[in-house]
Amino acid sequence: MTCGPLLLVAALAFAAGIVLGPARPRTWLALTLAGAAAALLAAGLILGGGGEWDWRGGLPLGGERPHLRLDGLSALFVTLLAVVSAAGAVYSREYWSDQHHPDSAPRGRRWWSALTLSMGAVLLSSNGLHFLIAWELFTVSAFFLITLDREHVETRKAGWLYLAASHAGTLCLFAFFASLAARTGSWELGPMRGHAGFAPLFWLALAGFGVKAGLFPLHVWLPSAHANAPSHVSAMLSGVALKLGVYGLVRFSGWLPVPPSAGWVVIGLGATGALFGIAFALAQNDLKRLLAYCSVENIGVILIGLGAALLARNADDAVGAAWGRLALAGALLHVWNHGLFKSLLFLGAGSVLHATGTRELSRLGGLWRAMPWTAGLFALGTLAVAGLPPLNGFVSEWLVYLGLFDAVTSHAAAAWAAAPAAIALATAGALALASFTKAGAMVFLGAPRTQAAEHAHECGPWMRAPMLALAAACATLGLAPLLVWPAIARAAGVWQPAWGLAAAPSPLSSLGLAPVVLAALAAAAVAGLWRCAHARGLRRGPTWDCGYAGPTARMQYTGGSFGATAAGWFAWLLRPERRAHRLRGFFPAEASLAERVPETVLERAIAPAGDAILRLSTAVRRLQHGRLQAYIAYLAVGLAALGALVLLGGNS
Amino acid sequence: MNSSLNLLVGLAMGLNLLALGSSRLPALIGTVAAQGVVLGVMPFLIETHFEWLVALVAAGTIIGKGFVIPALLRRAMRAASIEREVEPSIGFVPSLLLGAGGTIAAVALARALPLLPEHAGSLLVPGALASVLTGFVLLIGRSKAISQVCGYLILENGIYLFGLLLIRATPLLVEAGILLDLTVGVFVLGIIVDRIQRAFDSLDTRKLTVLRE
Amino acid sequence: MNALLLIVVPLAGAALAAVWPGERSRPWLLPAAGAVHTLVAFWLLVRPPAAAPDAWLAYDPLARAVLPAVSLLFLVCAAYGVSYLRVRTERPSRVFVASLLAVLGLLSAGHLARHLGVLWIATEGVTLAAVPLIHFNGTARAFEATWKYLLVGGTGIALSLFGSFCLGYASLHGGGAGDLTFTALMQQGSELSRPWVLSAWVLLLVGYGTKMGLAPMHTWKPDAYGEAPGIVGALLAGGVTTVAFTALLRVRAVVAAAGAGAIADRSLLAIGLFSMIVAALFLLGTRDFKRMLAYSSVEHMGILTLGAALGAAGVWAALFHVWGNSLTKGALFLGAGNLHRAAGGRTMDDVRGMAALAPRSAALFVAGMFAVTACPPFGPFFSELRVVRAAFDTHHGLAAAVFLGCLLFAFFGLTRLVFAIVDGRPRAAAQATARRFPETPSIVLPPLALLAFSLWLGLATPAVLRDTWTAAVAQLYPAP
Amino acid sequence: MTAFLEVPLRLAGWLLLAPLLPGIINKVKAWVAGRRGPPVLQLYYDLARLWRKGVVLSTLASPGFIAGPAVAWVAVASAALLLPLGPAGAVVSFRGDVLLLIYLLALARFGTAWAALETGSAFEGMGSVREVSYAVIAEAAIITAVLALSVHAGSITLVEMLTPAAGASAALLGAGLFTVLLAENCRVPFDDPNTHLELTMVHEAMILDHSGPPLAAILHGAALKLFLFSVLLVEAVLPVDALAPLPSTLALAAGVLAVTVGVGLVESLLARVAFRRVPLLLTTAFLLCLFALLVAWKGGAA
Repeated sequence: MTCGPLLLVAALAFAAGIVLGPARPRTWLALTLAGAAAALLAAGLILGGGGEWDWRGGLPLGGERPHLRLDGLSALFVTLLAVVSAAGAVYSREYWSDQHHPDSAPRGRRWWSALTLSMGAVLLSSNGLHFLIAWELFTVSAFFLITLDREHVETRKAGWLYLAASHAGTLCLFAFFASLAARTGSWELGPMRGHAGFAPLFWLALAGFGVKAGLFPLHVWLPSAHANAPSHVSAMLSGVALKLGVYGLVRFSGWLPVPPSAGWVVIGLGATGALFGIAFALAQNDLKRLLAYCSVENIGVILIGLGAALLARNADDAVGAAWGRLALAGALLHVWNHGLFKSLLFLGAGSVLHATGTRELSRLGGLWRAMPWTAGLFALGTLAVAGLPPLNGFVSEWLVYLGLFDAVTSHAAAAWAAAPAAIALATAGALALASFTKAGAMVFLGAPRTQAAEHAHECGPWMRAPMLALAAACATLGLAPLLVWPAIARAAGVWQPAWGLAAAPSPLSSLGLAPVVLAALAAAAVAGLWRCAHARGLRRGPTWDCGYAGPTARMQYTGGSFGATAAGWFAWLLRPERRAHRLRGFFPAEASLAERVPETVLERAIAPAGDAILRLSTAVRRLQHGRLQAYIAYLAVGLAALGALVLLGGNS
Repeated sequence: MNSSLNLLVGLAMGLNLLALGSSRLPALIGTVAAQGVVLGVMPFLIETHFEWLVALVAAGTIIGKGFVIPALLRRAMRAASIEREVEPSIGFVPSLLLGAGGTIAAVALARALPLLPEHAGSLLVPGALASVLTGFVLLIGRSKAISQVCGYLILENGIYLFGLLLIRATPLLVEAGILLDLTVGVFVLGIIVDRIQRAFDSLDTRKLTVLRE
Repeated sequence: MNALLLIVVPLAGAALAAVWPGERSRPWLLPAAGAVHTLVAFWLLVRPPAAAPDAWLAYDPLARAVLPAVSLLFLVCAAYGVSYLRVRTERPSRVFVASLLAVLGLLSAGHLARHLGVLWIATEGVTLAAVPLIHFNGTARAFEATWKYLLVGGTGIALSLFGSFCLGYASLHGGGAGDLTFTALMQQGSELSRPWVLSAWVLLLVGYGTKMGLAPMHTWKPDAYGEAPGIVGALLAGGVTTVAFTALLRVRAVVAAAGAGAIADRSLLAIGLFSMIVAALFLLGTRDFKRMLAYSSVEHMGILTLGAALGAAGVWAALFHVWGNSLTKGALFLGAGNLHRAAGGRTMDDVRGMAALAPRSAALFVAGMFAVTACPPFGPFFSELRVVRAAFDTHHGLAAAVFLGCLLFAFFGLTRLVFAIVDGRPRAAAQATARRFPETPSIVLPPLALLAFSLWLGLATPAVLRDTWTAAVAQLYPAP
Repeated sequence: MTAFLEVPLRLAGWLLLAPLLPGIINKVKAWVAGRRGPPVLQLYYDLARLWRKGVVLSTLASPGFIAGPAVAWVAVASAALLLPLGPAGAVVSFRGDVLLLIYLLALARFGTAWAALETGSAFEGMGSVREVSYAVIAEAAIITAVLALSVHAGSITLVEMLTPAAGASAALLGAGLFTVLLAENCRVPFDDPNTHLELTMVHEAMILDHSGPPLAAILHGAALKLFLFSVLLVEAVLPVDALAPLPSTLALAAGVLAVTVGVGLVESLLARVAFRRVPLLLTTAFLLCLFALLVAWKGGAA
């Protein structure tokens, strides 16, 4: 079929982008769009027409003949990659323009192409060695994109943390692929469910891919990286890069056998991740950090679905197949949905940052007047991320719910995992609603809290267009989920062949027009109420606020106090640090209250361990004190030790 | 002849202890030189009938270890005009005890290693081990460059002692190469010592601790 | 064409350099001799000469598997050396050029040596010939470094001689006629007296391990690499160490033939992992980027040793890694030399913002850093991945875990230090120095070439190299 | 054909009956307090008046200020349509409709909270924070209750879930859902609908700045929500359609009336709890639903 040429075109376009990008912005943009379109088309062919594209190269690369494979599962992710990459490329033209960033913008274009290309290679390559190569290239190019702006120490620190964490993950993958190759005798990848002996390898994969996916306890790098990266990069990272971690988990849990406990562990990790991630999000004061933590939550949602599917696969009966398929479909659909609305939100945050120069909720406010487009689109993204009908977030979460509920009602053993997961999912959903009411309201509603917010300006067409496109995609997926069902089913079929064939599950088809109707009714009601209000005569006046005479912008409710109530229930986890300078005496001087929510896992768990190792290193380095006699003594000691090892070790 | 050879080996071992105990550089150098001469004589005792090659080795050893190198060391010492105390970082008594213990351990250890009939009862192996240990003790326990060079020489002597076991079997090339390398090595050591003296106007390697973590 | 040219040509060049009158033209002897050497090495790699089994010097598969890498490294370093010596006119180049060529000649001899004694003589010769190179700068620090290098190295070399004697006596005791060629020793096999073989193995492992710079015998390395010019560091790290490594491989084969292979592998595994752990701990804390390279070299020696302990597949990976390490480390050393000159400093406390001062060298250094930390698609990635796979093949899962952990911490240390000196705002004083040493192509291209070689080695490993490595493994693991 | 007729009829029923409930509650409170109290139809009069009034819009408010109430009202109304009515069953019914219902209520909450935050008033901020925060635990309780129902009925379609009585777990479930009802509709002890201290308001605080038709929409939506919850509670606990159509309808009506009166009694006998105690109360409701779930699980397993 024609997938090959299309993918070749895409690859060439992005490769050319690497070369031409720095010098020729327009050509680069055209190339990126063309490449994305070609990749999208190829993926569409697979998802629509079924089948898979499989290609083996002639000349070996690194000692292995290339083996590319585009099947339903990888096509699903390729689609997302193409869309977000194109959107980010268009966005960056204005957001990270050459006149504002003369030195880093060209670099940024080059690395953007490299990132897209390597991500595509990860998704296509079906050879362990090449998978690792593409994976590491993707990691490194993402690092250089995060640290495009090397001026700020914060950014550099965030970049290093990302690089370090990713490398830890990559080394787990070294072990994973190496031991897989040691067992199969070749680097070739593919379905090998038969070998029950491979099951333990799943844990290595979980660790390796989990770091990249931002799995809850391994997410430590995520918030700072996503917050400090340029916003179009954050969109790419959060929208696609995390999903590659998910891809790895789905791909290899589909190809390899998994231990029986895998499903329980994954669903448990997902549930805790969803709950804790969003709890952290609610407590943030930095808009982009909030979005980043919300990504942790959504990854949790996806993992809940995957975990349920794994449990169903192990249960291995017809009933299990039914609900497992629903959960898996929900997870896969959520991969798309989260990719779309999170990119939308990050781009929106980017245009806020671009307009006001700050990400702090406590410095924003009232932006809707200055930037109505951004406000509207961000609000739409807010609805979607909160999982509210009639937008796409709801559909996928709903499918996951269905899977969990069916698991419970079918009285399967998995119910003991499914019921708590469902409760956690609901709680996380409510928390997400709270967090994004906070985010949207603090940024766009009320009165501007600072000069910067007051003099904000709407973003230009280059930044608006991609946001519009993403919003349209969110709306489409939300209103007509049936359109994409075949694609999802096909992907699910790749993961578990028996599950793919069936038609759309009855609920989805019967949900049918409900979202459309709902949207129509809502629109009608809004219009009606609007017209009626105008008909009755509409007067503008200052906020009444129970007749308070002189309200100022600083009297508004702040993000901190907004989060305080619900986040307070998680204080045992968040450990907020507050430095209060209270009012004292009759004529008090100024008072202050500074609050900060640390990245608990990083600062309470990992940092101490790191310090311990550094102390050890300092102790060891003291041995290199420059005294020659001691050096020769070391030599003698080494001689003695080896002698003991060899002569007394015995013959084994 | 084995007995007389053993006598010499014992003498060399005694010289080891002497080196460990000597508190002044000239004495130390003298001891090393004496040991070199003793080692040089040994080949004649091993080879019953006269052979040119062996004679050459022996002569080379005597000249090199016995005279050239000690001369170099003395020259370095004079050039650096350093005081003659050895300044041990491991005291003399501990060093002596270490050396003695080492010697005993060497004898014990040598029993574990099988020997060819013609070498049975020879003290060469324990002697070699003892000298190597002594060399290590000097290298670790003395702070002055020259005394360390002496320690290194005693180490080499130990290895040479062991080499005598092979002198008949192994081709000359090895021996010659070794001899050459030893002399060159120590020669370069001498030069270095000379340079160090110019750089630091002292031969105290305790001062050589700039390079460190 | 005769393999002995590999030894003769450089030594002749050394002699010529010693008497060459022209101070300006002398450095050109380096690339000249290097080119001839590389030509011969690769020509004979493609068209291997027939070697008599009892020859003392022969270009056998193991030599072919390693020596061309050293030769390539030397050629590039020589090209770099010409421009380097041009900026260092205050130091006389006679001794430098001569001993550099002598080192090359003796290195080749060491690689070609199939006789215990010859091998030892060559190694000792390299040790001595490198002395003038290390104190080329003539500073007090250089003298100190040289002194430590010589005394620690000398002790090590003495022990390896002791070990060689023990092995010799083992063969004598086993009824051997005193023929110390490795072929003969391996043929003797289990007749070798076990106690002597084992003690020989310990002594040789420590002795040649000192030359390789395995912990805890690595103490001379940071000083020597730190004080020597970058080009010398490159040759020490990428060339001298390989002789000691191949020596260990040859000896291990003999020990294995004597039936103590398991013990040998166990000790190799132990010392390899120990070196990696020590190196990782040092890398986490060191603040000097030239010493950092030394510790990184200790780490990679540990990787080689580990590979050697992991059976045939492991040795294959180790030979692969010798190439990757030599080329990549060479690039890093040359780049570090550029940065050192341009910044006028060596620690992250007084070097900052090299990306602004010396952009090309800084970029090279970062790229080399990624390459040396096993980031694809450079050579080391492939070889280290193969080491991991070999570990799993031989059911050394724990060793693989420790290995990967050390790689991780080494990565932390390297990235921390490298980005600290590359990023940030450069000092005013440094800007003046940087202007004095502009980034001419002649100092940027050689490291770039080395990186390119490393890339090419990783992505498209030539079949002839693979075959040679396989042949070398076959030579070390003869089919029973 | 019948559907086209049935939908408007039901909708009309829901919309027209809803404002009755607050009136009844107030009447009950008045009786208990020994006052005559406002007429039962008071809310109808209020709505009619508000509908005719003009709108005062804060200068800070965006169109969302008016869109929010509209969306909320639509969400609640369509949620009501999903709910089956005893023997009559539901007009729209599909697997998982119960989840859609829950999320529609969440959408309504979002609409009102968003609209409240439009004005930048601290009071309304407080109100919306409390609304969305308490909903977190309430949501957990509701989903647990739904789990209990679905386990018991072995289905996740409202019609099938609600028709059989919840059996053994009915009492627990009833108690839990009643508490959630009080919380979700901002009744005592969670909130005092007719307090006069803004600092202690939840729902009332959110609508301080609303006026005219939008306020009417909000008030009517609130009444509708209360109605919806009481019907849900009754159907979840009582075996209403085990009976013949007429009696079951009567039973349903009686049940709703009882719930309303119950709310009224609670409001007149209890005082509003301190805000920091609210989570405790809600958690209790959650635990009640959880026990109900466990009981249902055991019952189903047996």
